[in-house]
Amino acid sequence: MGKYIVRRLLMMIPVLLGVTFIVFFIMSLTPGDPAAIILGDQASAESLALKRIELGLDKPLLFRYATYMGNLFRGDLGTSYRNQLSVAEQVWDKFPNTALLAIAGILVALMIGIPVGILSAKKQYTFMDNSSMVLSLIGVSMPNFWLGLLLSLLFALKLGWLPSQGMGSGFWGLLRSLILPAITLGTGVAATVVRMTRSSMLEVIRQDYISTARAKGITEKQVTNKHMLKNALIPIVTAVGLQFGHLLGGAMLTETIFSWPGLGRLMVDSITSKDIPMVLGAVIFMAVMFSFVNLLVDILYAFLDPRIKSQYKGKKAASKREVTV
Amino acid sequence: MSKTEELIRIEDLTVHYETDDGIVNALNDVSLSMLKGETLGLVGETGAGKTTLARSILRLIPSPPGVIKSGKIFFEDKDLLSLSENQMRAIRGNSISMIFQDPMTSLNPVMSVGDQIMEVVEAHNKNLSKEEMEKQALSMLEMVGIPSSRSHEYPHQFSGGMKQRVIIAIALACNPTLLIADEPTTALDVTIQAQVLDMITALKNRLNTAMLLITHDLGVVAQNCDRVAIIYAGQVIELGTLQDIFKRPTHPYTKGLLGSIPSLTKEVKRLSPIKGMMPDPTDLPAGCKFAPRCQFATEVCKQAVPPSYQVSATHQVRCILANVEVQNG
Amino acid sequence: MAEPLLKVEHLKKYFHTNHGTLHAVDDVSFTLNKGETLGVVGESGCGKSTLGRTILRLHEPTDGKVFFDGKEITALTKHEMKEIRRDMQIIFQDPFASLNPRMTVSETIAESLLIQRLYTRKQAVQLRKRVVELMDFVGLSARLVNSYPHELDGGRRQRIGIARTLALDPKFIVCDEPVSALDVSIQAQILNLMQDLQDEFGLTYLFITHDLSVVKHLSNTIAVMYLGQVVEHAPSRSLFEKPLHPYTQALLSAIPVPDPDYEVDRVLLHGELTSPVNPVPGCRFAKRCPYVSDACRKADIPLKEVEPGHFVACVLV
Amino acid sequence: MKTSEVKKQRTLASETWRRFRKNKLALTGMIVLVSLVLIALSTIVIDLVTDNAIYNNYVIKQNLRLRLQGPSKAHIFGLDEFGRDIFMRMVWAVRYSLFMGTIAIALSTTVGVILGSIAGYYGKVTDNVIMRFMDVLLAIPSMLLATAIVAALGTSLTNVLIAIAISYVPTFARTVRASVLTIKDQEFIEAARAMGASDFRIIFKYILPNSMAPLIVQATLGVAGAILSIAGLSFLGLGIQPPTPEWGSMLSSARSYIREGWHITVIPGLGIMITILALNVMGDGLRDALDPRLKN
Amino acid sequence: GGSSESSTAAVTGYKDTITVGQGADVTSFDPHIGKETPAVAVTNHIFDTLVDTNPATGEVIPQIAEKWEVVSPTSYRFFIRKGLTFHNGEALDADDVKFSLDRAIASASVSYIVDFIKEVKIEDQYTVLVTTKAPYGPTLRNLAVPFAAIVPKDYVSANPDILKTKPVGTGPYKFVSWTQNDNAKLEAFDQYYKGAPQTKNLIVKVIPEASQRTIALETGELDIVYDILVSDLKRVRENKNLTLLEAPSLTCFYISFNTRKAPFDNQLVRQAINMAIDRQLLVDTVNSGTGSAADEIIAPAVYGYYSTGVWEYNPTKAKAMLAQAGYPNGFNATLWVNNNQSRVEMCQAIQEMLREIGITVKVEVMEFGTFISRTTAGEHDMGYFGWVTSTKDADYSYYSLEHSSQQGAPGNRSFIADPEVDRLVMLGRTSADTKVRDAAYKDLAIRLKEVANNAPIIYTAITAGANKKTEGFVLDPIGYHRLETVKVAK
Ligand SMILES: Nc1ncnc2c1ncn2[C@@H]1O[C@H](COP(=O)(O)OP(=O)(O)OP(=O)(O)O)[C@@H](O)[C@H]1O
Ligand SMILES: Nc1ncnc2c1ncn2[C@@H]1O[C@H](COP(=O)(O)OP(=O)(O)OP(=O)(O)O)[C@@H](O)[C@H]1O
Ligand SMILES: [Mg+2]
Ligand SMILES: [Mg+2]
Repeated sequence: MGKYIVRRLLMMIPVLLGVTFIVFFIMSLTPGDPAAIILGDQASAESLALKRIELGLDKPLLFRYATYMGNLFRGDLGTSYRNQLSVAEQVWDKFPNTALLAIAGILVALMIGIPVGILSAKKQYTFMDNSSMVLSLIGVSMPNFWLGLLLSLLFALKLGWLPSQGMGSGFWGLLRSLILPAITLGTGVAATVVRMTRSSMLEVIRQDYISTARAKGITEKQVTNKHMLKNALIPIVTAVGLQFGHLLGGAMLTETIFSWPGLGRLMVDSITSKDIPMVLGAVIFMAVMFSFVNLLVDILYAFLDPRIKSQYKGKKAASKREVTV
Repeated sequence: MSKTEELIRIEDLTVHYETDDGIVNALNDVSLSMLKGETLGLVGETGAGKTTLARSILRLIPSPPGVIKSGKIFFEDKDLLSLSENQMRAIRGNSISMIFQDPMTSLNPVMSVGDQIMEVVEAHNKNLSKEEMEKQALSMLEMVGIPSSRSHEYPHQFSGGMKQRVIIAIALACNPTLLIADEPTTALDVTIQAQVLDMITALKNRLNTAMLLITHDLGVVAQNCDRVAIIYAGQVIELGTLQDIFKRPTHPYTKGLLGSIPSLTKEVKRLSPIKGMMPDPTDLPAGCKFAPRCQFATEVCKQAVPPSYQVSATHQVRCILANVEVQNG
Repeated sequence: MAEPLLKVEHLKKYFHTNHGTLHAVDDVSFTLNKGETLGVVGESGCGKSTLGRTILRLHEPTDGKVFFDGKEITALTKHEMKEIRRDMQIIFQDPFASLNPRMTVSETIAESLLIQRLYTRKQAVQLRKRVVELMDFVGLSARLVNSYPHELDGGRRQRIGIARTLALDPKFIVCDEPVSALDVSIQAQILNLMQDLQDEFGLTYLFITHDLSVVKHLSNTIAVMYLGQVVEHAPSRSLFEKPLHPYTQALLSAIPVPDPDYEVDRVLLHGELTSPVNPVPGCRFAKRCPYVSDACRKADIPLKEVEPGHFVACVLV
Repeated sequence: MKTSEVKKQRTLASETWRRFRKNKLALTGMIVLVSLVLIALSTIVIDLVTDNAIYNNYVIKQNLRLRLQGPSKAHIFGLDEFGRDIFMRMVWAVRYSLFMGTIAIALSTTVGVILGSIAGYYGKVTDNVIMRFMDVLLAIPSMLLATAIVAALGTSLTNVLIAIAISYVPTFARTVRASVLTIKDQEFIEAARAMGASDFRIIFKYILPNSMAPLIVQATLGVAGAILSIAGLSFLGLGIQPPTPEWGSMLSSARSYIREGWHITVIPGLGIMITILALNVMGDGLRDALDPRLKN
Repeated sequence: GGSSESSTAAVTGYKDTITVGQGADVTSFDPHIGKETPAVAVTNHIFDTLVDTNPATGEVIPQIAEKWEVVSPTSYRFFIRKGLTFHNGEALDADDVKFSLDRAIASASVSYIVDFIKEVKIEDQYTVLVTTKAPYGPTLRNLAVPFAAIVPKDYVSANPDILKTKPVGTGPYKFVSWTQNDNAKLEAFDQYYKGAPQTKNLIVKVIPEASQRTIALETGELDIVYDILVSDLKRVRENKNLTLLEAPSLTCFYISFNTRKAPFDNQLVRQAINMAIDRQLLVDTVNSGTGSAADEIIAPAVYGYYSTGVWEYNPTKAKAMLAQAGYPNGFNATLWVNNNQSRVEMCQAIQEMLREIGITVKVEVMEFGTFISRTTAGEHDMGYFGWVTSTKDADYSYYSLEHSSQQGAPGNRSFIADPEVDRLVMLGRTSADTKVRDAAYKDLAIRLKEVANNAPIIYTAITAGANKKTEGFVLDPIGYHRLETVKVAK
């Protein structure tokens, strides 16, 4: 397992190189002049020129990329164009907030998604099934910024139950301020989880080992919990892992609506202000996190699925599939 | 057939699957009974309704789409079809247990084999202590020839034959009086099949368990059963002892089956197969289900389902030719 | 009239896997005469299919030579190989997986003719005529031309597979368990069909199966494989009357015979077939063999001709 | 017997359609979509015939003095923040919302299919290079990637399309690759190779047609996702440019008036939701209809 | 000034914290770098400048300099208030003043505000002499701009980057903490020379979504909100718990025609467009009745404003003028704007008005950086700009926007090069005599209306919403505020 993790970590390197290059390249395509962005529209020509030299913008693209990568390997993500602060620090500063929001969103999604998914699979083609499928479809179909606006109108303004924006302090304050953004973020994912759970459960329900379990004379509850759910969970974990990775970066809209001081907003701000070092730093960080979450999911997998665990352990089991993959 | 020895009696069982493509008539008025300790072979081709019959006994028909339309299943003087779900659960795995066709998929891949055996022990022996349960599970494992030290391993760590042994251990863990084995060796190689069948027979004799052995391999039946039922399109068309079926096959379908198998013992230049194929179970012919393929079929066959004729004390045949034979003989 | 059509010399096919080198076919040699049938039997995973595919160069052999009609096909270029494929064909086990589900019966059969440029798209009328003719050969009713495989039963699907193969008028066909997925009554129909075709076109079969009764019924000679190697190779009658290799003996004794009065002394084997990854030298069967001795574990045991045409690889004989 | 003979003549497409039709929800979704396509086409025709007269006088025509007026008999969906008729704008917007999503997905499907099938079929180094590149794209959250691309290339219809298309390529490449991998080892591929078929023929005649099912489903759901992404970009101010009516930008520009009149945000929001809902139910229905495992 | 001893924060009945909401975060706490309004809105409280302007009257008043004298048209002497200390305890003297101004001049971000200065000379510990490169009318007003902040020399010399994150000044509030993208926290500086601020804590929160800011104000999460969304003005105005504060701003929004490109090189076309825009309608509708129609590119609150009268709205006449100019069927053109919702909305409305006279305008929205650099390069047909006369002196805008030497990046994006305009701009710029300047700016206004290189659209109002319980809050047209006199009842 240790070896596997090391191999996966090594495999991240080319991916990250690719990510940096692509983002670097895309950002350099932007016609705007970073100097002008930093100094604003009332700056003089000389100061603009000076700023450009200071930023190294007079050098060719590849040279700048090489310099950047050189610094990166020394752990230096550079300083932001906009506020001239260390990128790494800012990213580290914002990341926990986004992670918190993403985790809360995923929790919401799981808490709604899994029970509803199970119920609708077990009661396939009933009213319950149809209505939860329709509801979950509505969930995925709703633009989430729209949902966010409607939620804060209702719960913050009309009812005054929850804060409309920002991140509260103290445990309860934080929790209260987390609810609306987490629901906004979680709804779309919940719908995906419902659908995932349902189809994965339906898949499992058809399996022979479920019949075997029933033939043992154990209760239906035991069949569901011990046999169906544990097996159905495996594909759900992948889906959720992937979603989580995307939530980390995809929380941009939610963070904007609820003034949540996270990485997503930092990135939108940086992209629109062409703060290249900031965007690069944040994206690299995101990509690392994304790969990391995927790795975690794979490890979690091994705990859920002993077949995979023994693969990592390098035991025999020369299945045909393993050979071709 | 003395009543005292009768273990299970199925009467006029009819099962349908109500699918989008129409109603699948999987079982049509099947009647069958088994004695304590005997092995009954149930033989038929794909789709004949073997699995459906087996599952009906345990009331494990996937529903929807499966529906038990009518019939009765008497087991130890109770009609299984009228029991509550709780009462039924007490019977499953306890007095009636079942082995499914494919050992590769019949075990839960994420649960250790020991736990899977434990589970059935636990379900039916609530008064035992944890240790006792574990002991019983391990002894079951040893009984099917797997060292108990491997009880914490997972199904994928076992070969096909060993998985089937584990499944047998689960099935026999509570000393059932009836074991239903649905093609227990079809997925295995012949040498392994021999091992597994040998073991099942030995254990079954030791525990005095009756067995319903489902298969499509007449060889397996000939080597392992006391009596045979041939099922075609959801109907038992011939029922008898081994000698009845193999030496005196009466139904044209049974004859055709025996003629289709290349023989190891005799030199046969050409096989004599049955022509045509199984009818569509959503669209069964009105009369004898085999009539469209039968070389002896007459207009009478196509009109009404022939009744079962008692050819001898042990031998029943659902064919009007048998009636002729009975009258002649 | 024994004219060799196929000659296989020291054929090897190794797969490289994460766990080591898998010797799927390990040094197999034999000769097959025109118009005859060689049955290949063995347990699941012993390398039967791989042997058949390597002979057809669907897998590139790791080592060894295959001569077909006097030509060394293992040395042919891709283009030359395409030519010769017309003469060497294959029928697969799974009648569903071996048909393209998106092609109708006639498309499937015509496909081989189009690929080999025996007809062009413009000759639609002739092509169709030929397709119907082939369908008739294999006993498929002409009204099924536009059916899709999923609408047909297993027996008919297998007939399509045979028709597709016959379309090219091959001399040699590898039959990879063509009947094991079928019910006995259908199986008998197909076996009869294959016999008829062999008689009519003088086909040569390499017939792969794990069903010994089928192999006995069809084959002139039989090769018994165990973990990538041929352990016994003999004329059909000779093998069944006097099996020499302990594995063959066990195999034969394990077959359930549909006769309640038939009695045999079961040779029950212990353990199961393992995977042929990095095999140790010596007899591959040594682990399960009731007669194993030290001699078995020293080096690979070569095939010995004990009687004319009867080869066996065992230290005991 | 008669009926089963009729059944035999069914093509795969009609078989699918037969199953699909049974799913009332999916059918409704399809009807909604077909109506939307018809609406889009008819507005295009109207524009061509009237030389944009309707467009100029009803769709983009402002009436600032009546801005934000609620629904009435004359304007059933009310007027927007420039006093434009929301109903007309909704109708004229269909083509952008629907077709942009479709075009973007068509683009990424094409590229994804090519990359995925090459990677899956040839395997080894080719596979590795292509899939690592996809991993790179996948490691950047798609919304972020799209935002960066639009920010870089500038906000225009084409750039938004390109951005969305690029961000969806990895999904399709992966889907196609996965199904190619499962199909490529099947015996009918081997049969084709035994007949001497070329790689090209095998990919296009055997592998791709058989991987269509997951692809079609993925594409349907992809269009839905793309419409949402376009709306999201519009929300960040990077979407379609005014005064072109497009639901996403209507919604995002209306969001500051969310409390002035419900109609102005709710209607475009519902428009998006219903379209996506229709696409999703249809995608689900297609999945069920195409999934061979659900076949009895 | 308030009572020097006791801090009113202790007075019961008032909250000890004011919470303010704004749309963007502080870019930098270094006053010589962070010059965007959201940054200044915070740093403004931390730093003082030599002089200040009265938010209500616009007149220049003392701050760090308790008085000053104009020695000559090019030199000013400032007398520094004695006994001032920075938040870290350092005493403020002439050294710090010279250091700060020199630092501002050297800063790429803000030098344009102070680069008229030739030299800052220390005359004694509490006197500095500022000499300018040329006679420069707006000198005092420029020195009142927060970018000319006075920072502690020793503290900053030790670490030139320190102010970015740990600002120390002499202002009424001390820096406490900053959570990026979330909030900045300040605490009252008890030794402030005017006495400690009324409220102990000041928190400035960042809420980018404008409608959410209003909601937060309504729910009481915020006490003061800057820049109320135009569409929310009515709501705030009508809410009995809130006060809406409005004042004319120093900002003018205008369209710049690229006079280098046809057909905008044609004065008649430019005038026609000016005439086709119904400015009052825009104010009444798109702007929800706030602000007013513009006639100049500087706002009435700016020194040097002369009203030439808003362009008459007359589409028929405009159409005729177009025909006269040779475009009877109109033409196609683009109007560029950066991605700011209210600017885009304004452009959309204008787009429609121009369509009425046959000009098909394509509104292209671009990200700010792109917008600036492409308009700087003169790639646009028309651009929609906003300009704040942050010195409250006409020169600041006229020189940058109208002088031929300032084409492109400095601000002249209509690329006008009119000798008469140039002459009048320089006259106003180099004279310290208000009468001369007044006359020059009047003539300039008249000339500019004729040239019509720009189409002034509206003067925005500066708005803020405050809780009714907020006392002492005065709106400053400049857009950023000092809240030291503000307190909020419980
Ligand atoms: N879940 C189901 N839904 C619909 N039809 C079913 C279902 N299960 C079985 N059937 C149909 O019922 C008939 C009997 O099936 P059954 O599985 O009992 O046959 P079998 O004799 O066990 O066949 P096999 O040898 O293939 O296992 C078949 O036509 C089959 O297609
Ligand atoms: N493409 C491949 N890559 C790696 N290993 C393979 C491949 N094909 C087959 N093998 C392995 O080679 C061995 C022989 O396989 P093969 O399919 O030839 O067996 P078989 O005798 O045909 O078995 P069966 O009766 O199950 O069809 C097996 O262990 C199999 O896992
Ligand atoms: Mg079955
Ligand atoms: Mg095989």
